[in-house]
Amino acid sequence: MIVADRKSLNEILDMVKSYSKILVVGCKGCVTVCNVGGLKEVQVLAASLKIGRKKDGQPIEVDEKILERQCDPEYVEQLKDIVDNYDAVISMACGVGPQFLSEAYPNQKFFPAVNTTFYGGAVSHGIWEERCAGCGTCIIHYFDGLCPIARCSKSLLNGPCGGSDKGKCEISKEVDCIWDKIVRKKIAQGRLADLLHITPAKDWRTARDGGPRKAKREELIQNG
Amino acid sequence: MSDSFEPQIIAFCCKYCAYAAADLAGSMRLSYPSNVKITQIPCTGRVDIVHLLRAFENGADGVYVAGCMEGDCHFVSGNLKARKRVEYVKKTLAELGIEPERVEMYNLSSAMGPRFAEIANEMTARIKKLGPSPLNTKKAA
Amino acid sequence: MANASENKTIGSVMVVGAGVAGIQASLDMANAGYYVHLLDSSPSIGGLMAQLDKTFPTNDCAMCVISPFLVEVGRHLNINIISNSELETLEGEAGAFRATLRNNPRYIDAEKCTACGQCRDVCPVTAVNEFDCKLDLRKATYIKYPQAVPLAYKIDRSICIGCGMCEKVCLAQAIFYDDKPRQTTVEVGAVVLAMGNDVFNPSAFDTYNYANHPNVVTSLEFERILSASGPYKGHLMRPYDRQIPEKIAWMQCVGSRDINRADNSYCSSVCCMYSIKQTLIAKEHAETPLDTAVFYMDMRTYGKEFDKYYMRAQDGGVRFIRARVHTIEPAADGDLKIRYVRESGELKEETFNMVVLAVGLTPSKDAEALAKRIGIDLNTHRYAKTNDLSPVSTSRKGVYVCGTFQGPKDIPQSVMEASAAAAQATQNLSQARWTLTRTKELPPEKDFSGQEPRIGVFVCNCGINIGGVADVPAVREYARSLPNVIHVEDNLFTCSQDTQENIKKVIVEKGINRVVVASCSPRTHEPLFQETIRETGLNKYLFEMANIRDQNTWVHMHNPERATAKAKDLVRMAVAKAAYVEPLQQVILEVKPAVLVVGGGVAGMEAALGVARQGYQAYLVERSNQLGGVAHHLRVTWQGEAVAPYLKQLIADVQSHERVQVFLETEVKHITGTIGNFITTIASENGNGKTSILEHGAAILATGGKEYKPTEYLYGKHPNVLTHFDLDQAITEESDTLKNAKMAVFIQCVGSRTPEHPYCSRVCCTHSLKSALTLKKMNPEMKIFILYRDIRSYGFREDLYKEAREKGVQFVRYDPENPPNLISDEQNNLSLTVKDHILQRPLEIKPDIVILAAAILANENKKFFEIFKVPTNSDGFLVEAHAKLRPVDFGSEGLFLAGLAHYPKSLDESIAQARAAVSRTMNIVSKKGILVGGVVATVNSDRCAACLTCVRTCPYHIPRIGEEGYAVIEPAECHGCGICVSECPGKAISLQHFTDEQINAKTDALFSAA
Amino acid sequence: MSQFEPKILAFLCNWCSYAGADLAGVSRIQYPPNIRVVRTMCSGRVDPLFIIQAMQDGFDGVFVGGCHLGDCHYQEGNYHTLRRMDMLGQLLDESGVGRDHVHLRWASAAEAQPFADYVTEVTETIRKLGPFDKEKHRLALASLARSLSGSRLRWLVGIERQVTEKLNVYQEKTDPAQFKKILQEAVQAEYQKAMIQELLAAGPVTVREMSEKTGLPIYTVSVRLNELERVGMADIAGFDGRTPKFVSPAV
Repeated sequence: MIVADRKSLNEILDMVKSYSKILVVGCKGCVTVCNVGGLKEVQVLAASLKIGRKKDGQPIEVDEKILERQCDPEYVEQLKDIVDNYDAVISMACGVGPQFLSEAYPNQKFFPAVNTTFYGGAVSHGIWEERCAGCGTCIIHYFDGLCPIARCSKSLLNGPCGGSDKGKCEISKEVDCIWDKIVRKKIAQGRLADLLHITPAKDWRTARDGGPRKAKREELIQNG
Repeated sequence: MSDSFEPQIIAFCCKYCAYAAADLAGSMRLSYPSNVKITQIPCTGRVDIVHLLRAFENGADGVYVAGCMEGDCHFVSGNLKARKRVEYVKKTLAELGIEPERVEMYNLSSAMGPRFAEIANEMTARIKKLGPSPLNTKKAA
Repeated sequence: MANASENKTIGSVMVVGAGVAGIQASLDMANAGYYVHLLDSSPSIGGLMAQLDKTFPTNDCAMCVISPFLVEVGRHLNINIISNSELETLEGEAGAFRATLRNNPRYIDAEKCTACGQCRDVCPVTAVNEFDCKLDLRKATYIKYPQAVPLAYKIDRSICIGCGMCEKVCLAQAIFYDDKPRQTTVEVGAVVLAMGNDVFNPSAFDTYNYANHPNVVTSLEFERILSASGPYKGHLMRPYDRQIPEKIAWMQCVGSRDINRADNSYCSSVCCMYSIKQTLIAKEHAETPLDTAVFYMDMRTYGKEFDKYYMRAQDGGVRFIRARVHTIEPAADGDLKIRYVRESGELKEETFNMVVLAVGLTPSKDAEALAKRIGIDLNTHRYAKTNDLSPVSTSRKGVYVCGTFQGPKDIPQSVMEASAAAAQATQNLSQARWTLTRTKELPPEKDFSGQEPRIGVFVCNCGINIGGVADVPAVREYARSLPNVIHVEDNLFTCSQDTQENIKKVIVEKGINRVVVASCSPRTHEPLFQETIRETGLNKYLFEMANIRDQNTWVHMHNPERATAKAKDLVRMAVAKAAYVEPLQQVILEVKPAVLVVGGGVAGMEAALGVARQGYQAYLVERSNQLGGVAHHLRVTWQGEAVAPYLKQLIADVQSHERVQVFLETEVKHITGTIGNFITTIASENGNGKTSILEHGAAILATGGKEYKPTEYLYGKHPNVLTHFDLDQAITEESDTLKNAKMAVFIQCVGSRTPEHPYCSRVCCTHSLKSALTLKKMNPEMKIFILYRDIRSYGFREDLYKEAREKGVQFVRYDPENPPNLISDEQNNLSLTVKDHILQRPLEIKPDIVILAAAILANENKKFFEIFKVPTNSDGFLVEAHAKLRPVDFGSEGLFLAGLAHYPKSLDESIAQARAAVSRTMNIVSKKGILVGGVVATVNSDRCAACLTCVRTCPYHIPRIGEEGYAVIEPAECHGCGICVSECPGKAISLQHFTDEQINAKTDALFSAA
Repeated sequence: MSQFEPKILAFLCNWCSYAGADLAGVSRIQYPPNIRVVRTMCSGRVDPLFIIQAMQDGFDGVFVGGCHLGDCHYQEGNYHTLRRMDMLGQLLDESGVGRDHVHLRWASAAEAQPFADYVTEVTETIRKLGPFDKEKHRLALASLARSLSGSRLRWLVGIERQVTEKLNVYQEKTDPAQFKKILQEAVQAEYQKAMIQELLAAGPVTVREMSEKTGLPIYTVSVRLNELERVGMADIAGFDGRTPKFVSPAV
């Protein structure tokens, strides 16, 4: 899933400082699951904004709303009757949400409440880790299901680099060296020889380097 | 700020320990300031960040959560969750420029009537020192 | 008497003594279909436990854990508390007894008394407050403690001068001086004796100066000193001058293991642990560094998690000094001087600020007379006599015993026995089950859905307790102004019978659909008012209380104005919530009247047979190909009862009972369902792989334990190195090795109290003592050594220790740092060296046989325990729901445990626990249905994102993501804490009766005041 | 050296003693001029607190005169006086002031000579005691007043005759010996607590300081203090090292 972090309250307060009636819209998708943009977080943000503004003597009206997803026009459309009642709208979805909203309601002002960080999962309750970089060409089968693109700080394909130290990455002792894990897993499976094969340079055109991407499934597209 | 400031403080007390301790303080006729008003909840694990923020939004000068002793929670770990939520609200308040000391987590057993009174005293004194919630002063102005 | 001859079985039972054991027995039987008369000589129930500050080894607050039980007993429809009364005679026989009771006058009507305390405040006469152990005074009108049940005062006639003051101030008119002793009779099918015991009075120890030095206190007094509700409000102070002590000494075995100055040769079983607890709690309480020293003979931390607790104390700097102190002398300034001899022979002198005497338990002074009156035998220690193989039966049929009336023991053991006694007492009454119990006939609930809230507010004056401080009429009129309120009134006593009737009338007349009572605490009175409104057809959840007494007028009595203002705030909050409360429906789920028992050892068999004898189906699943478990290796119980014949009979009974179905070589593969309705798949392991599905209402896990196979001390390498099991077999077979042996050495703690198994195996000391005596009997000339760390012959087992010493068995203590060294030479001769602590030098002996007291280990059942989702501790033993009060229950409802899987224990203790488990299951399977719902979490599936937050945060592991893709929380299993509710990121879960809306309504109301 | 002339306050009942005093005057019977008379309708009106107040105001002694037992104009007023004065005597002894400062005598309207004799006798007794140093006894007097203001002693004294001579609430007679013991205990306890309360009011104060100031043994102070704490009349104000300091709780 997409993992995100909420922006600081002051950053959000600053975005909406000139407005007195706003709507906070959450998303029931990934951001609910990673506890950052579901209904509860919508309520927490709404309450925090009201407290912050009231404290400064500039009370603000904040309404709360949750959409099934903000990345599908049909759900986004559910706002159409109310969206104009507000001076501005804050989206708590990943970076996709406010953009879909902006496109659907060109006259309204939309602000993101979260920083979208990575594709990953919860390794335990409350801790999420990155697993995928969305590079567009998956090669993890070469590395026993461990992705060096997302999980090596240098995205090395023929690692490890010289900075691997006791299984940790040189950039931080908090970060595992994925190449250490790959090598150990290969040893455990008796397939270390696999690594004699040199992985050629990656074709990055399928990643962000190739410009904005589009995914199509011809059989699904309705040609009207 | 005048000396006559009487803060409005709400305390979320769990049924098994803190609320029972408050009753015991009554049985023991211990006096403490009347500023504290209690809402009973089954376990401090039921206290939501939203409930705490709601109280501040409404103009609470102080808010505290009182549960069982750590390790003694009737529901195993509710009080530990509550402590984390109180920490979260402290951070939120600080971020908004409001004294984080206005919210607190306490632990006590049902036999600790005197401790309940002490906490009520402590919290009332603390909030009196801090003065009215900035939300209230602005409203007055 | 006539009844007995007609052989009519009576469906009620009597429990004598309402301490923690009596309470447990009563609840078990009342919940399993019997009407219980619970008798106590004191004016309120609770016993000794209510006096304790904390309980070991969890340091739980004693009052916190016992008071919900007190309240439950107090409100139970099928428990009749007969306080202030004694059992005079018991006629008839099992199944139909006729008990004559003496009801001592209380002079205060417990029904009318509101526990306001006015009578106490004006009473001019004082006496020693027994509850605070003479550290404090009480009045002639008194209540034992603030949380007492029944919550009512009494007059101590022995000191009352009859002045009449209390009557003058009692607005509830509860005082009646013409109360007289009465004699009543009750007819019961069985009797459970749980009278407890007394605490030893150390006044006789004149050299300890207890009687004349205030800073020499008993451990119970110290317990009150530590207690937050005690005389010093939890501040650690010494009585003489209230100084905070810097140095405190504990004297162990005061009144225990002593026939010189006490008459109690036995070990009191609990003092070592409570002293350690007190050192730790005292250190916690002390506002300055505290030096604690415990003077002891043997440290007997033999129970579950006890040794770890002991080690924690040692790590925390508590000094444990092995010495018996003779004299405690007063020194300057209230201090006390102690002289003692170290093991090395060195004489030492130390001064302490106070001394705690770890007083033992002693038979209750009435025990002998009572035993005589009702015709049961006592043992030589003046405790109720029982056998190991029928641990809770007295010498009189139909009369059972539990708790410390049977012998000194700790709370979990007492509670276990209480349930066991409940099972035994009701075993032959099953035909009369549910015949005498009461149920309340209630009108159907009215449907108010769609109706606006119509709230009635009743404000209580509580005599002058509220009205004397707050302006009640003003509060009442204020309530009238609140939204949705259609009726207000104030009452002198809202809880009185006539007011209840009036409330019912008003509800009906005015069409009230929500009720708010502003009075005392919901903790004590909510159920009463809920019952009242329910009688009018209102759902009991359409009720809310404002606590304007305990949390208002009692604590702000010097400030009436502010108390009035606060009362208004509290009423406004309650009314606000009341507008949002919803009727909650509890549904009845049918129960499968069968119990699954896993494990075919003694515990499992006793459990299965017990269930069957109670009239329900038992399924007994055993992994091996035979029943009996480790008991096959045991020769005799610690009191010398032969195990083999008992085991043979038990197996035969299990196999022949029509309601026991035995599955050998079978394992549990899968279990689903909840309390009352489990579905379990079992599979045969004997090759045919046959699977069966069992439906049952409850399950008992008795998966047993085993003897540790030592790797140390030449075990397995030398034929004459034996374990206890080996020795038992050798004795049974009358082996020549034994007959010819001239010297035997027992080595204790082999595999126990080691880094790998840091617990005490509890039974090995007793087993060695018993075996040593047997060897001595076989060959009085045999020289026997027992090499030990602490001799842990708790309770009456101490008799064996005493006898062994008298018979010449030599005891040599060793340190784990210097364990005995055992070698064998070329001729296979054994040679052992050990450092003798008394002689301070190595001792070399040449034993013919060496017996290793090998540890008891839990059987490894990781996968199986995962199927049941039951937890184990770091030693591999199953973890019960609560170490003190729920020793046979698991945290998961409907699952129970017994036997060695729980912790090492002797055969009698295993049998008792198995029977206790039977009793606990009867609370489920004997019911036609289980009420489910109420204050539980419910999921709004539309909002659920299946994020697993609830699954991961529930302390009981109840929520799961169902097949439909959203969270499912079984109402039957939910404990109602609300943790998941407040964590749910989608706000998809709500806790009934404590919804966000309801909680926020109170907050909003508090701050909405003009 | 001139002789010490004590100042003595006399409470005389309207119907007997006062009339007796008048008759003494009419009869020109001579007695010492040390008494100053307050007339009350009955000796039963004399509250022990009046007596303590008199001593706080500087009188050296107090004389109370009433009708003979059985002759009270109000039937039983003087029985109450008798018990009250006895209780007061116990308290005075307990406090170290001594009961010799206060005297009760019965004199009828006709007993002019006995009245004069009593005054003479009482004056001489008090003269022998020497001047009463109210400053030295300040704590004692304040404590006496405090214990007499409480309900416990007043109630006990008031009920004594009812329960020991007539019937108590159980329709029986309370053993006079038992009652006496309870009253003695109550007198001691109330006085000791009153002293401690006086000190607490000026607190914070430690147990040892209280012991020094009251002359009570340390442990007695601890015990009484605890009784006061139990009813919310004393509280810990803080600690000085290992020593707690106590105060009266702020109301």
